[in-house]
Amino acid sequence: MEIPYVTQPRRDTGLYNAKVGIWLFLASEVMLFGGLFASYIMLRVGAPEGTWPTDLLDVPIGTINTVVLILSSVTVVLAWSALKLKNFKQYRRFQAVTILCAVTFIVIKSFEYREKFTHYDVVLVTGERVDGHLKERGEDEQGEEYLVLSHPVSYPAVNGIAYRPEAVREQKKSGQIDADRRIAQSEVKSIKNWSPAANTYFAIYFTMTALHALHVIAGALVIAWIWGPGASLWKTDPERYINRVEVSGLFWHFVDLVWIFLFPVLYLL
Amino acid sequence: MEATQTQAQRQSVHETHHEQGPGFLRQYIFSTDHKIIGLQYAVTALCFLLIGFFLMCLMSWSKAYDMAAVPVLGPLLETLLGNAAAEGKISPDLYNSFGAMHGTIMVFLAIVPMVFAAFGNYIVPLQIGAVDMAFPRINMASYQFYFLGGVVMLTSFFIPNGAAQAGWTSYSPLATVIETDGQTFWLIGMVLLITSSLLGAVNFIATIIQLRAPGMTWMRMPWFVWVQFVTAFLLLLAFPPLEVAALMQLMDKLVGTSFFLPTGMALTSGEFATAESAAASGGGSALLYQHLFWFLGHPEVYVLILPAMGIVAEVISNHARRPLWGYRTLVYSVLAVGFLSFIVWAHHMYLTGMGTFISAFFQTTTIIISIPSVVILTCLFITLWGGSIRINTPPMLFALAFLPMFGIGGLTGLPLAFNFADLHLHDTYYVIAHFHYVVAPGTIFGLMAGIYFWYPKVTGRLMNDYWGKVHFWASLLFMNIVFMPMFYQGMKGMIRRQHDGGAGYSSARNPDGIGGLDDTVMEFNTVILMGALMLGLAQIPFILNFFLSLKYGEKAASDNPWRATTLDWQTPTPPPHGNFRQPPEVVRGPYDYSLPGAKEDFVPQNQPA
Amino acid sequence: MFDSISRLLGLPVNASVHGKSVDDFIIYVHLLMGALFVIWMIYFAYVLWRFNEKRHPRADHHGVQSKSSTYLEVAVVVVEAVFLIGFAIPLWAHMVDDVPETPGTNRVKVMAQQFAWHFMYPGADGEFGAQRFELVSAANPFGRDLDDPQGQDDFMTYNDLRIPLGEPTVFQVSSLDVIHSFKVIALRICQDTIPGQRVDTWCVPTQEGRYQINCAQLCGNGHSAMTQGFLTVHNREEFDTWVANKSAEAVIAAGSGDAGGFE
Amino acid sequence: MSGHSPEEVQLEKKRYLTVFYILLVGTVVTVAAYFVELPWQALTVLVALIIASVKGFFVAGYFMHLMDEKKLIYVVMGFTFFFFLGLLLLTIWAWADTPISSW
Ligand code: HEA
Ligand code: HEA
Ligand code: CUA
Ligand SMILES: [Cu+2]
Repeated sequence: MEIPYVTQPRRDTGLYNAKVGIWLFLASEVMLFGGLFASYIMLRVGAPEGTWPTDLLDVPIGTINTVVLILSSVTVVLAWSALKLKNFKQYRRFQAVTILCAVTFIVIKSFEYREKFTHYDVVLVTGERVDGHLKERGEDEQGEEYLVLSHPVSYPAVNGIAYRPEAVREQKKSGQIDADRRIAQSEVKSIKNWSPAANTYFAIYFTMTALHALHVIAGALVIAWIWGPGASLWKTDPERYINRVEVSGLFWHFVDLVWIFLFPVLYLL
Repeated sequence: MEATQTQAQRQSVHETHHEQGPGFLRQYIFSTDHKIIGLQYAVTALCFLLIGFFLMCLMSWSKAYDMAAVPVLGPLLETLLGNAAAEGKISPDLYNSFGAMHGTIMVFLAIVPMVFAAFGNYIVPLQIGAVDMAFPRINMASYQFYFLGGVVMLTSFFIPNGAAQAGWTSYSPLATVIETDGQTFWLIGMVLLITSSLLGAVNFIATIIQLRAPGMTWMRMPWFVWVQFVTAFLLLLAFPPLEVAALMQLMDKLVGTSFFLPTGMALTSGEFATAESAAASGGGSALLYQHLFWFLGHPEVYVLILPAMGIVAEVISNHARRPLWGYRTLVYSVLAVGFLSFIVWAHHMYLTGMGTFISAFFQTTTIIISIPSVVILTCLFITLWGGSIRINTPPMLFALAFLPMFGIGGLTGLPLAFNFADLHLHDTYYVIAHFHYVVAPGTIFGLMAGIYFWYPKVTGRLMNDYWGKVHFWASLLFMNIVFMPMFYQGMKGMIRRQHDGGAGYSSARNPDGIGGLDDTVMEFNTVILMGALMLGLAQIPFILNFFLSLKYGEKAASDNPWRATTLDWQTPTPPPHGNFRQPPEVVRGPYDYSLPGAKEDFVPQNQPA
Repeated sequence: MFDSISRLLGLPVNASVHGKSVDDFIIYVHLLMGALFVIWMIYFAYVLWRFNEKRHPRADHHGVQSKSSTYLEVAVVVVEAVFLIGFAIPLWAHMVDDVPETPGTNRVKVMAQQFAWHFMYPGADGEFGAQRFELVSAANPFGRDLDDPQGQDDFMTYNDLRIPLGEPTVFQVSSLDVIHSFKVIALRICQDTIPGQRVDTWCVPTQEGRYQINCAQLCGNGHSAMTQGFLTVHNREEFDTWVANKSAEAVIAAGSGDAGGFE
Repeated sequence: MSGHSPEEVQLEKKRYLTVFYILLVGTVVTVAAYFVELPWQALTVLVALIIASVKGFFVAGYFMHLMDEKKLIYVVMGFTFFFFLGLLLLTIWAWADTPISSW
């Protein structure tokens, strides 16, 4: 005996199995990301005054990625509509754009990660704090280690990172942003890069975005599989094929939806 | 009619043969058939139950005879676990590992897989008249994740510093700063188990929503199905926040973040010695972990109890030959329990320092949630009234004993629910006794009832009646000998998770201190140890019975030896692939026992009037 | 009768004012539980006897029609509501909202550490000096700022907590490392210690003597060995003398840059 | 949705594009609000979250077809959302109502 309602909706619920399944799965995903958002808020409101960093991420890049994901979301629905109209070619084209967008998103994201990992945050013995992109690291003639930071920002180390945005603004006004800065080992009190361990903000940023990126990758793989190797189903059981596209699409929209919240929360606030 | 049936039968036999084609591996290990998967779950979970029990015996030994070498097993422990069990003694580290792993194994690897995954997989599709689960391959994956999670958990015993040591609750910062990779294993294991549960939960819900046989309306579902439905929702929505907590704790342990390590924590030695990074970012929050954990933790305890209640309800209705009293009330009650269990969690955190309002809120919800439990139990009680009760069979004995045992456990939840009383009882053995009464003589009795009840459906043979009763009476006696003294110990203030069983706080050790634990409290540790060992012995008849009956058990007289009404009994024994000879068509409610005017004292759900 | 119930339940000696209400409350709740249990058991036994297969061979499809179970359930709800609104919530509010704050109140800082207790007293002047996280070290568990004049007479003790009889003392509980729980059974106080945060709890002792301090939260492999802490209740004169002596010693020690920690 | 006729699908295609433009505009507005520097931080937060919610509404409502979905799915997602709110708000409330202070 076959399992019923694999393609056709059940009368009283109006749904086919996989659609019930994906929505249930999404419900648990809501709780997963919901738990993370709740944690984010708790950590943020619980942080002592002036210690929660802001303005550390690259807003233009984040915006581009947002647009990329939105675009991919619309191509997914358009692809599905095309299938509904029995236009397989068009479906393929739209869905190819989707996959391309996914790849773009991940590539951009990994550059962004790299950028952060090579961004160094140095507290000097003088009590000054400097951070900037690591340009060069080495030993000078005396055998002393040094590093060179490009686009450095400097501000007083007391009171954590709260002064940074102000310092950036001042620098922009005074126009001396681009001077690289060379720091010798002897001047350094402590040094770390912008990795998850840098502070709780980066910790939650990396955790949330990495988990989201994993979802993007997983979703893209599924969509690609249906697009490529799985497409033979279109010939044998088109209804079921359309269902698969719809279900994977629902997941994809959810991933987009999460990003719509992640973007302002992490980049802008 | 006759002819079509035999034809259908032949066809289904044919199909079974067809399935056997791929061979043993395909059929028993990588099967997608819900019944095989249910059995896989059952056997694995029972093994874990036994492991959890052994761990507990060693802990009981440690509590009764602090730092004395474990008799018989001592050398074995030393070879297996190394330094932590030097000279065959149970060191505090080892005790803590055992405690954490006893809790984890019992909850996540034994009871939930048994009552939810095993019974649910086997019985639910049968009871709703489905051919299989909605997503058979996801079902298989769910078992595989579970198995893998179990392997990871067990492996952690044998790594250099041993398994996790921070309790089954794994509170940060302790769990983070303890120097063992066991915690990392624990976290990874948990992520796997959570994945398994999520897949299972999606599958269960989708199956119940979509695959009910024609005529099986919501209000005609056996109550057991309702219970599994609610349980699946609890797993689906409560587990993800724990997954979040596990990921964040994993980050703290491996990547060096400080989600749960607050500013001002000043470990003076070790890997996490100073929290400078924490200071710079505002640090983390230790209580956040507890919120995330208990957001799962509380629904989880209902995951443990609800399926057991469902089994008990089926058995009681069947053996009293009466419909469940107040079926609708039961359904609404279980829905209410499910809903409320999401908003009571902080009753585990009263003493972290809660203000008046928030604790009033959580006290109120906790008290409210006890009402539907009372209602459920009351309905089961009233079901008995006017019945024709067949008391003396193993499933019914276990089911009946469940009622007062759960009653004790549930009622002792009340003083804990009021935080003013919890002030004295929190983290004492009173809590241990409370929840063991619900999970051990409660849930374990429920699942025993289920095993004795459905055994003939699964195997076509009955388990031995006499040894079943021996098993029951001995278990009942020793369960109470083990757990009853713990109420007294807890009331006296004996704190949990002490490897010396409270000896350090005993008045024998500190004669001039007021409020030390008296000699009775300490002597009870020995009683508990003895009780636990006897409880273990009492399981031997069961284990033998379980395996020997496969071969030598009395053959069940028919497909429906208990003369039950639900669809699971209207299939061939054992049910073939695809379950039913003919697609069943449901025409009546689940419990038409002793219907006036009917020929028999039961009318199956698919039997037309 | 209360006493015998209390003994039956195994409640330990009580030596604080609010402890009496804790005990009474526990007893009331257990009376309710006992009553319910007995009612249910009697019913249960009766049913199993009366409706046994032998005595009642043919079951009745319809069963109970009366509403008495509903009345019982409603009764349970009412009693629980009374307990909740009448006792539990106001009593808890008294514990957490009425922490004495008048200037002269006795205060002690409690700092848990794997696996011992540190205590700090405000000394003769009744005021604590400044504290800073950055200064915390093994020798200075409270992060005392020795430059603060107000803190010069603060003194610390190790595993030795003393409070005066018959007046409220506020314990400001915290932890240096992991979560412990500060519990004194006979005084019916218990408070988890959360690192980086301070929570207050308080009590009024009614009996002189030496009490064991329990650590009620799993805190590592020394959890069960965290038993060296004792709390002593003195009468006022003894307590004052003790504080005066300790405080004087502390002033001298602070002058030489010794925070007074133990390790 | 499964029961859509070709005409409906054609119509929907247009709607998807409209939603797409709305989402783009939403993004632009959010980013603009960030650069504009509103008088209070709280306002920025509010604006950003409101816009995000609106965008979320459009994605869920139109791309995911929640605007005309079956009742069952509404029930499931409704409870889920409720429990998420419970987790969030109760945790925050517990944090706020805890007489805890820094040392
Ligand atoms: C299956 C598991 C299960 C169940 C069902 C319950 C049910 C309840 N629990 Fe329990 N609980 C746990 C498992 C469970 N608990 C665990 C595991 C812990 C500890 C975790 C840890 O810290 O490690 C715990 C801890 C715990 C605490 C925290 C204690 C502390 O740490 O200080 C509290 C506090 O409110 C509590 C309350 C309750 C309440 C009010 C109920 C109510 O739902 C109970 C309602 C039931 C009734 C009121 C009984 C009705 C009975 C009848 C109608 C029949 C009577 C019959 C006869 C007498 C014949 N529980
Ligand atoms: C579902 C959960 C569950 C179950 C069933 C049990 C069962 C038992 N538990 Fe456990 N326990 C916990 C969950 C559970 N426990 C938790 C969560 C903790 C807290 C941990 C922590 O502190 O973090 C705890 C802690 C705990 C402690 C306190 C330790 C401490 O604080 O220091 C003690 C002490 O006695 C104890 C004892 C027992 C006993 C005697 C049983 C007995 O009831 C066991 C009965 C079982 C058997 C007798 C085995 C039967 C076996 C079979 C039938 C196998 C058949 C096999 C085949 C057919 C293949 N448990
Ligand atoms: Cu400190 Cu337990
Ligand atoms: Cu609970």
